[in-house]
Amino acid sequence: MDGALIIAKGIHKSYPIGRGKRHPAVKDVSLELYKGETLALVGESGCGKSTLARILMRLTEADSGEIYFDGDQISGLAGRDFRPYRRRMQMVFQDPASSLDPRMKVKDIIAEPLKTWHIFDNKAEILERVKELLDMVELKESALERYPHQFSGGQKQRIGIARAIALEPELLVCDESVSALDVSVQAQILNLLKKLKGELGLSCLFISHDLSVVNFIADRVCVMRGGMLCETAETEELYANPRHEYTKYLLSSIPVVPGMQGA
Amino acid sequence: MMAGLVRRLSGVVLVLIGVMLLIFVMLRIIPGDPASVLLNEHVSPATIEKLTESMGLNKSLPEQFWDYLKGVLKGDFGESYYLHQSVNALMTEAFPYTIRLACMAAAFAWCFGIFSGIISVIRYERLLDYLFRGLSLLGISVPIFMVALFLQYLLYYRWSLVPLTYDGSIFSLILPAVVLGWDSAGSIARLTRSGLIEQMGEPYIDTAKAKGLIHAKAVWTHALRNAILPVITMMALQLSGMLSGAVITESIFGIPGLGRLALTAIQTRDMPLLQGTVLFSAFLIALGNMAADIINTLLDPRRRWG
Amino acid sequence: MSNTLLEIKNLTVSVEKAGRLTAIVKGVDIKVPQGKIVGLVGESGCGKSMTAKTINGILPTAAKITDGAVLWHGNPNTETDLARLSEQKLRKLCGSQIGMVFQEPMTSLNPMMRIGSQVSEALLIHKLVQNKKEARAKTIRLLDEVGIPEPELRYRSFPHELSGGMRQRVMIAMAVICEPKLLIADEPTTALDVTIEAQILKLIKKMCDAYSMSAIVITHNMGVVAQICDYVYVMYMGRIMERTTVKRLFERPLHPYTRGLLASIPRIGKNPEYLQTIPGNIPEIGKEIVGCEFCLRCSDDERACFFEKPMEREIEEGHFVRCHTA
Amino acid sequence: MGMNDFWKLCIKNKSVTVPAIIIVSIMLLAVFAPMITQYDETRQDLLMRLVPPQSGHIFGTDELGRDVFTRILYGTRISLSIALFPTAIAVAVGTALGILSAYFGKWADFAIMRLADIMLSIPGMLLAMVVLYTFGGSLSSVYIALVLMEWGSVARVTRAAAEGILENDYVLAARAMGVRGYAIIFRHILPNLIPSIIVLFTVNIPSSILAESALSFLGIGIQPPKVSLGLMAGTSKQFLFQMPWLSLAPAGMIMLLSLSFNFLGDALRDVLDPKRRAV
Repeated sequence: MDGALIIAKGIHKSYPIGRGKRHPAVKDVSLELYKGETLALVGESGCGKSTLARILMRLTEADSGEIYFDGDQISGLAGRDFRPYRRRMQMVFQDPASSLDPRMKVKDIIAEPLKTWHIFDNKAEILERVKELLDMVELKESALERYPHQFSGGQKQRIGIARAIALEPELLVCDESVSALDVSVQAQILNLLKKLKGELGLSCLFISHDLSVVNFIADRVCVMRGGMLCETAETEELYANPRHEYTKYLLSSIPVVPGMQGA
Repeated sequence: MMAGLVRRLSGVVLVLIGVMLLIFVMLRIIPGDPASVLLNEHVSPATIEKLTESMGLNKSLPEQFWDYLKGVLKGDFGESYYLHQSVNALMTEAFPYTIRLACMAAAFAWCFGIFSGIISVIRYERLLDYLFRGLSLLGISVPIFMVALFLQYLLYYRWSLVPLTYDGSIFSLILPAVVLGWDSAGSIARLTRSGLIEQMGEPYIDTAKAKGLIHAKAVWTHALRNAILPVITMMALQLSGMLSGAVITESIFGIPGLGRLALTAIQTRDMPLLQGTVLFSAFLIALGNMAADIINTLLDPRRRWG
Repeated sequence: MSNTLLEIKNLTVSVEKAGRLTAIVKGVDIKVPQGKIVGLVGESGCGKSMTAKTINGILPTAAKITDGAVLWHGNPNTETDLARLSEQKLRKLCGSQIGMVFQEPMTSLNPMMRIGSQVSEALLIHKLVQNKKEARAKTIRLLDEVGIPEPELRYRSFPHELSGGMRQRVMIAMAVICEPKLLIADEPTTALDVTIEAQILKLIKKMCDAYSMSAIVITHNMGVVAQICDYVYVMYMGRIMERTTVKRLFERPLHPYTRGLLASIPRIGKNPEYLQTIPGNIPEIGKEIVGCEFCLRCSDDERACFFEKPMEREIEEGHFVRCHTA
Repeated sequence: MGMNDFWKLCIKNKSVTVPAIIIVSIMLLAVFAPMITQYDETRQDLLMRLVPPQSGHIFGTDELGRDVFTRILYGTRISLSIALFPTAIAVAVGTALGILSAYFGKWADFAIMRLADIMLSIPGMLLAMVVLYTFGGSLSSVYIALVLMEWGSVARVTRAAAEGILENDYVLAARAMGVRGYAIIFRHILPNLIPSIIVLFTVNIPSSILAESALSFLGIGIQPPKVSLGLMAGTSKQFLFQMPWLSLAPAGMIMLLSLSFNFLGDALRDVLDPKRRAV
């Protein structure tokens, strides 16, 4: 584990819910994400894990707290100064149907980041790169000219991943990226994410409510509840002997699938 | 709850002041001088001068607006150029006719509209649905004056069931009420129908059917109470629209209401009278909006408890 | 035959899409024994939910039952085909004898109606009580039984005032209030968090035992099947691929699809470097497939699989598989 | 769904093609009016005053001996120009303001929506009267009145639709990618709004046609010598009992036009949002 890619200190975020009352979504959270590791944020719905992820990517602004990206403080930066960091972290979303613009063809969806940052100066090179990306996410070239509604959930997620890695980011944030998928498709996408992380040397922040998925994909796990971090540990350590009461309760509630791995 | 009310009230006041400013400015940016337009050509400049003086048209626009604003807040809408009576008196004299017409028209429109919307969904995609759907489409597509002329021709000339124009009796208001309520009935029917169809697709309707409710009962007891909220908002707007005077209906049937007053105001280029009628109706519409909002908040449990 | 409460025979459901009738459920046979919980498991689009909805007739308007029968043996040695009943009779029978719990607690309750009146509605419709007061008392007792705190207070509250878990308890109370013989649970815990899921599954089991109800549980989660079901039917592309007791399914899954499904589930504790996956994707629904639907993605397929639809065979006692090579 | 899918669905859908054909044929009738009738819409023939419908004059002649059928065709031109141009401007202005208030929110949203409230709290007829008072009865002032009357509701509908689009993850993905504001509006929001803009445009046309015809019927809208269907119905309402066709024929054309556009609007809305049909 070399230096920390993301350091967050004392993050607070609350939403107004009428009559002056505010719902505290994230309460004083501090965490580090090291280069090359997959850190999981796990917890039930409403525990603030998605909000925290969007705060780290500055898609939502925190009420207070500091965020460091690869050593530089990014929490205070104004829009223009922060924009270069946008390239270095990208996101894969939960709902495949809503993560792709229904009006754009696949080749334009994947090319959008490349065009926005003028990575290549002519169309042919962009198309070449898009084809390469499609190949990396195991989609056929025939997908280029088609619209998102012509694909299954799993295929749409692959397109989303291709778009996310187009700018060769250092951090990939997966916000419940497999929760909306069926088991067999989920396994394919998890394998793809693991493969790409290895090949591209990505660090990954994996948000999920499914402890079994987290057990497979994550190196370290942060358990969240009511906007607070209640436990952080290596994956094996956490599952072998969880310390926090809530983690134990979570683990005991999972409906266990009998039978050993791969009958 | 109270905070919400205050916020809404301030919103309404802001809109009303905005309307006054807009109307005031629009009526005064006439190419040429209003007084001369009133007194047409062959009048001596001296008379125009005197008239401009008396109507205070020589002051600067902001000053005029300020005087006007003070007047309106005291409920005085100024003096009518043409009829030489106070606008207030003219309006209070005309309003009762408009109220009677509006209420009868609204009653006709809402009963027919909501009833046909519900029947359309209970008998979904069967004869009755297509019939009512066609009728409501016709309702919003036929020009009001065509309905009036056609019904006058048919009911008065051919079958002589109703008097041609308004003769003071309620009976003579029936035809105008149907004419005025005709397109409102159409839009209420369409909104009720589309709202019900949307609600019928919701999962809680499957729950109701699983409990043993047949389609018609599910529409009546479950879908209707959810679909009625937007319909109430439309009804409030329609009523306040009708209360601000139905220009066409009142002029065809000779009903001396606010609509006809507005028409005479435009025909005689009477600025204060026109301004008075427009502001009065804007006030009614704002009131209607607020009433609809309050009723919806009370009816919808999710909003009532904040 | 005697202790089978419900028997679905060769059920085929088709949906009208762009003028063409495409079959979603293709010749499904399901038996629900008295007092047993049957699991219907499969991935989205396999037709499991559609099959369940044919029982109490809440199919979406675009779907039609084009073949087969849904035989209901409510009272002993009578047999009614629910698929052929008129809407009136169907609602009368199903409303009181079949309860249903839905997937989305957030939207399965009427937001404009108090909880109490929604739960007691079935009692009044089927006249199982004399008056409203008795209905109210029965409802409050049941709300308490399903674990809702302060049932008198909750009787008058609205759905938006309850949490997801509480609403699912209300749904269960609503489904059970007429003391039905069969409970259909369509993905009852999919929308819930794992901690609440465990409680709801326990509650469903408790209710089935307390009211000696049989149940059909529709789910895509093998853990849920393992936890509360006695028998299980694995569905793929509108067909039953494998059916047996839950114990035997997890000990020796015979159909390649079931094996692939079980292998691709990440588990707590030791996981391999890469999960074993079923290659390829679920084929287009409309496309006609000559051989076995799974042949393109099957690891141990043979020639026959591509040209001949496999028939259901009983490999072991009570363990049926629709596959040539199993 | 993709843009070409929207068109493919429309072509196949009978309830779209039928009204579309009616509208196009009315347009052709209006444009090629000179070829269809040998009369001129203003030529008076005092010998043939108030002639009942006969071979030469399908709808007879009016009190100045002018052929009613010809005047209906020329009047339809005005109605069509009323239907298309001010509505297009109102939809364009309303859409732009709707998107701005949805995307920027806070102050922009408050200001634009209060302005729309002001417009919508004045009954259409009275707002038109104020405009006609200031600029006098003419085609251009009717244009202005119609734009002022309609942009408010268009802005509200577009704002709600734009907010729906903004909630999608692909907008968030664009922001995460560093796509700038204007690019998000033109590349993501506007294209996804096109189907609802088309429906808005189609639905607002009949209200424009009806509003103009009402104003002209009262004599405060389009002034002679121009020909407007509403004006025709208004001037010949005095002969209602002897010759009802003089008023009801032009009014019938107005009804046919607005009926077809309303029908087309309904059909397009069903194509755009199939969920509305599931019961």
